[in-house]
Amino acid sequence: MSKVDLEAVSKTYDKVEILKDLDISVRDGEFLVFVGPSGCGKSTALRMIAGLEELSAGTIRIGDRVVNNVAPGKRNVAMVFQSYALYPHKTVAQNIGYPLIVQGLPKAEINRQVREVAETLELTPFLDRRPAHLSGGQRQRVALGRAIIRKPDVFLFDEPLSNLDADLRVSMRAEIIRLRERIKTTMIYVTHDQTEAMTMGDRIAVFAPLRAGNDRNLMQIGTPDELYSRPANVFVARFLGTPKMNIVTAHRDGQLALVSGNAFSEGALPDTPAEFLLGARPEDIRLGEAGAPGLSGKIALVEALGYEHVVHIDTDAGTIVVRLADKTLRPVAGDAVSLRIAPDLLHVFDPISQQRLN
Amino acid sequence: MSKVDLEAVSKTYDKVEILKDLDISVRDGEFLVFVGPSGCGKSTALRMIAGLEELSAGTIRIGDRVVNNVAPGKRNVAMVFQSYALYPHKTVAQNIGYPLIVQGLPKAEINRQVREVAETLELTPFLDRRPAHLSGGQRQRVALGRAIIRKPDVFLFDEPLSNLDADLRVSMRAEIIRLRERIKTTMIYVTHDQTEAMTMGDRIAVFAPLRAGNDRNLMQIGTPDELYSRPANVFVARFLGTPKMNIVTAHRDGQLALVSGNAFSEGALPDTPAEFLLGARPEDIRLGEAGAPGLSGKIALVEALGYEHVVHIDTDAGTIVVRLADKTLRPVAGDAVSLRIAPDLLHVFDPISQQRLN
Amino acid sequence: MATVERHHMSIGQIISQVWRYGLAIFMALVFVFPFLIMLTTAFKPSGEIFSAPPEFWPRSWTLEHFGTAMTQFPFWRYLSNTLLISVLSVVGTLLASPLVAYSLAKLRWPGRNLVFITVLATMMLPPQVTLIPIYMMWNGLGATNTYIPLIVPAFLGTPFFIFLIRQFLMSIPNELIEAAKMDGASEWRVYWDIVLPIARPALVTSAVFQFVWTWTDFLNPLIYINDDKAYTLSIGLYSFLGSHGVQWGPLMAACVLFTLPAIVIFILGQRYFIGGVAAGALK
Amino acid sequence: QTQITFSYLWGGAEGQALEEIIADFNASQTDIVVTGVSSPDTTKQLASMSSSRGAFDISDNFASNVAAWADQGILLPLNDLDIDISDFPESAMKQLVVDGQIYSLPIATHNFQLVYNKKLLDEAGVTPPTTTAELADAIAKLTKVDANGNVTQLGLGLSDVSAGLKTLGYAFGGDWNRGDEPSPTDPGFVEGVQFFFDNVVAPVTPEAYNRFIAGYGPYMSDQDPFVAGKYAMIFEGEWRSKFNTEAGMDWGVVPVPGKTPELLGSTWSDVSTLFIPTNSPNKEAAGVFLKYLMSPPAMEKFSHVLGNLPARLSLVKSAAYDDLPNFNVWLDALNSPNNHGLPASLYMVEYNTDLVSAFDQILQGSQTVDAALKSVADRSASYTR
Amino acid sequence: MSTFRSQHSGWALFKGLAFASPFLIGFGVLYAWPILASGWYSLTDFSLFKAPRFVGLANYERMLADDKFWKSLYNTLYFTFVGVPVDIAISLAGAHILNMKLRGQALWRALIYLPSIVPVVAAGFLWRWLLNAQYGFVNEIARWFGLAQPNWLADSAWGGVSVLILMLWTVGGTMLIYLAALKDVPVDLYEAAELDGASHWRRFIDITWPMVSPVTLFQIIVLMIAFLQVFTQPFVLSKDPGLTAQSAVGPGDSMLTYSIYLFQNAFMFLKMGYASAMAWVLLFVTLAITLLVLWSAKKWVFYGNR
Ligand SMILES: Nc1ncnc2c1ncn2[C@@H]1O[C@H](COP(=O)(O)OP(=O)(O)OP(=O)(O)O)[C@@H](O)[C@H]1O
Ligand SMILES: Nc1ncnc2c1ncn2[C@@H]1O[C@H](COP(=O)(O)OP(=O)(O)OP(=O)(O)O)[C@@H](O)[C@H]1O
Ligand SMILES: [Mg+2]
Ligand SMILES: [Mg+2]
Repeated sequence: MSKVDLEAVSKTYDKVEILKDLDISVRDGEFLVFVGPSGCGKSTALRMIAGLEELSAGTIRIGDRVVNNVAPGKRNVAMVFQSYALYPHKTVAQNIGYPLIVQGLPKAEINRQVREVAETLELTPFLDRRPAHLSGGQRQRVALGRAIIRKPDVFLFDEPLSNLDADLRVSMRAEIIRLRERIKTTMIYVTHDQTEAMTMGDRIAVFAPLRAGNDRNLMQIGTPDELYSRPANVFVARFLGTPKMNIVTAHRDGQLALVSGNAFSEGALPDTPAEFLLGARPEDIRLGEAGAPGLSGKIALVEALGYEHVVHIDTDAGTIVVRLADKTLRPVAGDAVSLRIAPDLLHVFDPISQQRLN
Repeated sequence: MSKVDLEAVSKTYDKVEILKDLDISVRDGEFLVFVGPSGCGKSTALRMIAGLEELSAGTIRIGDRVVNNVAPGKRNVAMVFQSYALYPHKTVAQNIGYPLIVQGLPKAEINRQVREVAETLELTPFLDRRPAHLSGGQRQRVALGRAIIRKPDVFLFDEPLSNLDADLRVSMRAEIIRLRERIKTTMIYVTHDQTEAMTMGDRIAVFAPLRAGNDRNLMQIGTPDELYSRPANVFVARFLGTPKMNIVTAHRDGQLALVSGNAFSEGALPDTPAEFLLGARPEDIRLGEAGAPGLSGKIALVEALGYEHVVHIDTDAGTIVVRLADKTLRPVAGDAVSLRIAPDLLHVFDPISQQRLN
Repeated sequence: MATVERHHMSIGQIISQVWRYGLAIFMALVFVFPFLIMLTTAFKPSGEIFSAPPEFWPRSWTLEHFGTAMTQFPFWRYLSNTLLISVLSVVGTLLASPLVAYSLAKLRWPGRNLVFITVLATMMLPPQVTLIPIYMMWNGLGATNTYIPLIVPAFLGTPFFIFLIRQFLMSIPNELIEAAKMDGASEWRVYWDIVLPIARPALVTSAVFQFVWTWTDFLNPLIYINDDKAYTLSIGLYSFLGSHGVQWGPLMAACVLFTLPAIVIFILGQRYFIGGVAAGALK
Repeated sequence: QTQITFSYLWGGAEGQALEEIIADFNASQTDIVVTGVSSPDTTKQLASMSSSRGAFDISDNFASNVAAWADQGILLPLNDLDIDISDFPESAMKQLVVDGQIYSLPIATHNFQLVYNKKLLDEAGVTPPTTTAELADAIAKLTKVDANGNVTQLGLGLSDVSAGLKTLGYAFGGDWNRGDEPSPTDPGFVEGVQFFFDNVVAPVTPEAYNRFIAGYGPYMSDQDPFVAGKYAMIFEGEWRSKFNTEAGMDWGVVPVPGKTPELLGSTWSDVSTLFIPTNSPNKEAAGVFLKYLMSPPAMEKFSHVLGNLPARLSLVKSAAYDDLPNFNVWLDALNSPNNHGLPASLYMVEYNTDLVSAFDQILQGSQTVDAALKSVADRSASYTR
Repeated sequence: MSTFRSQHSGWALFKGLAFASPFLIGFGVLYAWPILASGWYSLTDFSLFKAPRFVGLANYERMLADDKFWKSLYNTLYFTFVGVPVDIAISLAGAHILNMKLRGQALWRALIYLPSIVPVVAAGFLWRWLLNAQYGFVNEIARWFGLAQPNWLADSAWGGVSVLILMLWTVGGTMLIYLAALKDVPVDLYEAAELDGASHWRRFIDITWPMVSPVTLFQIIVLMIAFLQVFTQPFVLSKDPGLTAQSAVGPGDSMLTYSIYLFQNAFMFLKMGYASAMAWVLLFVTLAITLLVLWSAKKWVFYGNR
């Protein structure tokens, strides 16, 4: 159980910068999630903490020790890989016990600990099987077991659930949450699934790839709630939430936000520049009858999911997506509608820097 | 453009029955979705229609012709495979044109048709590329193009989107819907993604594996709305919708449904036996304060997804999951609550046969 | 701090770099050194070849041995003979082996497993067992002292290549074949249009193998070819030694000339070849 | 015109000489055109004769194969050619006739005598030996070993181990095919082989002996060990005369020393023979050409260019060989009773192979002379007779 | 899965047979018939030129007493049992070297493979030259390092070693196959083990060796067959250049392999019957060793799906 600090960490592969000036402090016992689109360097950052990649610059500290030059085996961190990385020719017991075998613990002691871990993970009946004869969820648990048995200071997870099917993913997610409640160790968890990020993390760090414009990868770090309700920039705003947040260019006209010349907001606006990017979450937009005040549009497509409808509406400002949770409403493609939103639900971003203004 | 009829179709592999007594009539021009858990025989059924698997028993008719013994190439059906099955050594143009090349059409004619198809699928700039140099979505479109160009009577799709990432899946889904609107051919679409099934199909056929108890695979066939609002049995009820429908054992007490001794329904019940399985969709359950009438429970876990909360509530009847679309509610784990539901939203199932009763 | 560390890392990197390349160069040298000797000996004047202790680098270079080799030994004729046999064998291999492999990998028919096991079994059969009867057979057909015994077997499918190509074909998704069938292609068309082009790495590997094997084959030409005009390079080289005593210079020059075409083929095919060798072995 | 092929085992300079003779023949008449082919591998020669239509019409070999091949029916009987064989040495002809049928004709003969390096003998004050005792003495004086035990000069060498040791066997009154049977344990023969081991190999140790041998340059090349002065003496065939002279050596030759004076000049006589395979496509034309090669002028020219002994006794006195120094020592041996030709027998190839293996074991020091030759005797029981 | 249509199961059979026909013919002509024929010849007294004469098991009986037969069998087994493990060990070590981060992979691989494409005849001559006790480079290099300078080609203790060296010069092929196998071992297995603190050696024993074991099995069988049949290498290496006279097959017949002796019997001594019997014995020896290896494989070969 340790804190982990990344200070100005950078990584360059073959002259291509992948990570730049990454500053993250993971608190002792915290569950931090790295999330971001594919290729943005999440795994790279995690692997640098594990010691599997060298740093190009910067410092990584685990507890109070600078570990830049410490071999992976000596950092006392455990990692669960996306592929589980189980030793296919070893039994479950040997897989779980491997870290202890390497340490040269006596056999009896290893057996005892393996049984204990297997017990908590409900793997006891499978101890003599090979990984090939396990289901996906069981393999996942073996990988967890191998990590747990070492009693590491830090747990690292690299998309541990992405190889599982939807149902299993949900139940293994719960399993990790339970595990986490039991052993209060620092955990860093990489995923690109926003549901996982939102539901599991104490805090979330949103990564973006380094492209023209981004001078660093870390877009925002904070609790799930902070990120969803007050995204720091357009990237984070659009990254979290399905359907995505609608972003349109708006003009300020007194207290109203005008979109394509129509008043979109219902009341007093916060401080904004004359022109800005307006963000509206699909569930925040209210659908009114045609002709009512607001942005007018026509329903292009209705996706009925049973418990909700996702309505795609063509407007002069482009397609706006609205989520209707009320099952009793039955919007019909082709209908004309008007759209409005409460001003306190608006997100305002700078059109140039794309940073949040309100 | 043809109807497709499966009559008492069965399939046995190595003495294991996979499909039994499958009766499905696909109407002319209909978009029918096969959905079901992995391994339940969806692909097998589709491949029998394509002629890629033999029937063990039964008859398949395309239009009015029995095709049991017709070679795949002669059925005039086109299929889009999960892996796309693009010819890796041929260019996009050659891939799309291959069915015509095999037919021995003149070169000029093939070129004309390929251009036309490529145009509608926006593939024109890539005609000379090889599949390896295309993105996932582009490959998907090439596979569509190769199917379209034959002007087949029936289109078959076997999980065509499951290899794409989430964003692309959404946009390709829209693409297939648009395609479907343009060419009104009969289509049969296999998926295990319920969102796809719900949003794309005119009708949905829900498959289940043959296990002890199920004497056939087809659990229900109907429009998405029918299936969601009036599932014919527990299997269908739990298969569609996330989170899943809550199913608890209930007793009839006059007009009330008692769950663990508490009145769960708010008003007059439909006809039910004394003991039955009660189904309640997460979004239909209403959360009241502790002590209010209803099933009492304690919040075990709150998954905050930003736009909604999924609340897991421990009750005497097991965990009940409730979806709260109202963002302003902030349920907190540990709170005591009571649960009720409107009787017209209830689903009633026979505890033995698991069939719908109301 | 950061820069210090970067510097520190790169010293470690340099050391590991030196170690890695040092090892690799050492190993490569062990393999290539004899070959270099062959080259330098071929270019050394006769007088220098025998020196004790031996010297690696020629003091003066000469092309004389190549001249001797090419004139005293009908190099061009042997070269074209060997080329003819090798090319025809390659053609035979490419025609026959993939056909059989396709049948064993992608067609479903009763007896297919039995045939596959037979292919595996024949791979293990020592050629000595069949050497004599096959010799008798060709002899009976009057085919000794012709290239027929050297070429025809390739046209009947070589078990090793059947195995290698079959393993490769197993990795081609059935869906590709099914897609082509749905597009209306016949079995032959599927094979020709889809399977063969995709199997190119396996085919190139087989072709390179077959070429090099035929090119360097010794025992078969030794047994079957009697007429010195019909000799292949390896037999020519062997008898060159017999008829000219050991003239190391010309001999090494002849060896160089003999080896070059195989190397060229290898370089041309190596992209596919290396992968293909492994593919055959791994499955 | 008939095209015939003459496939010969010679190559290099000898091959070129043969081509001259072929050219002479082709110029001498118009009916037949002979093409020469140099094909030095005897196995292939044999394989070729097994096919239904042969690759050549006439070829050469050593006499040892004749009996076996005749027995297999692959040699054309040559009695019909009507060649007068009275001029051929009896020691040669007895190797070529099976059951009264001539299967092959001698084109050249060979025997082995003691060739020595004059300079080295003079330096050591040794006179060429005439008895085996003197030979032993000479070997001892002419063998030099350096401080590390490495041999720097060997008193007596063998360029062809098999021929050399067989010759020594005869010199001790032995025979390795006594009574027309394999006799590897014949006492004289064993004694001869033992002599070599005791006097040449054992004193320097087999290890040093073999190390020295391995350092030889190639036989009859610029680095030939005899020319290079590594041997003082060797048992050598008549072809040495030409080679040594061309190499500019100061050399001499004496008959092989004998254990007793009667055994002086004991040698094994080998014959180069010409034959027509039964599968020859043009047997008649081949016969004509064979007859031409057998004619005294052709044979004289042939043996002279090759530096070989002729196979006609009438040529022994020919002045044509005068330009080959010391050649007469070998020529004279043609008429010697100690010149041993072997009868045609079926087992010769296999027997020779076994003898070679046994000699090799002996020189390696891994088997005693008795044991090695005894094992050959054991194997010889299974030879085809 | 299936490209097979039952309504034409006769058609499927026909198609299968038609595509497989080259091999079916080849099997009949080049394998089945010759095997039977050689079985028959092995029971006869037979030269190339005359009709076979039935002699029962005489040829097999003769083998028992034929010390050269035993010598050649011994030499061949010696080459096999020393050569195969050494070949495997060198290949694995070399594959590890090539598997390190090196630029120009294609070049390294080509260099390693180069000896395998040098025709064996040329390689044999080349190595005769290199192993020459006096003018050869091998002893010269040994001299630099103060090592023993054996009399490679003329000392019966070293003749076999010389053949092994020539054969091991071409381990490049095996090495490349191992290299491909190494590249197929998932990197994250090594990473996981590294995180668990496993040393390089442990990672080799616990991950590499089991993961490449199927390849090892394949290699052992292929190499074993090649070693049991070795002909050209010793044939060329033992040919004493410059002497047309016959010589032993290597010093003290140390390079006399089974195949060479078989060849001598068949084509030099014209004992085709005896040679055929030898061929059959080789077939059984190969079979026995292969089965032994396959049987042992159950204990040490690991397949990912089991
Ligand atoms: N060994 C390497 N050599 C060169 N580039 C690399 C290497 N490993 C990763 N990269 C590059 O670094 C970038 C970041 O990779 P990383 O695996 O960290 O992404 P990620 O955020 O984990 O993505 P994903 O969600 O797909 O796993 C990618 O563009 C990748 O191509
Ligand atoms: N060729 C075959 N031989 C034997 N069993 C097979 C074969 N093909 C499929 N099966 C079995 O038939 C069952 C149904 O397979 P099918 O592929 O139709 O399922 P599916 O519903 O498409 O599943 P998924 O969603 O995973 O694609 C599975 O249990 C599978 O194991
Ligand atoms: Mg990653
Ligand atoms: Mg499927």
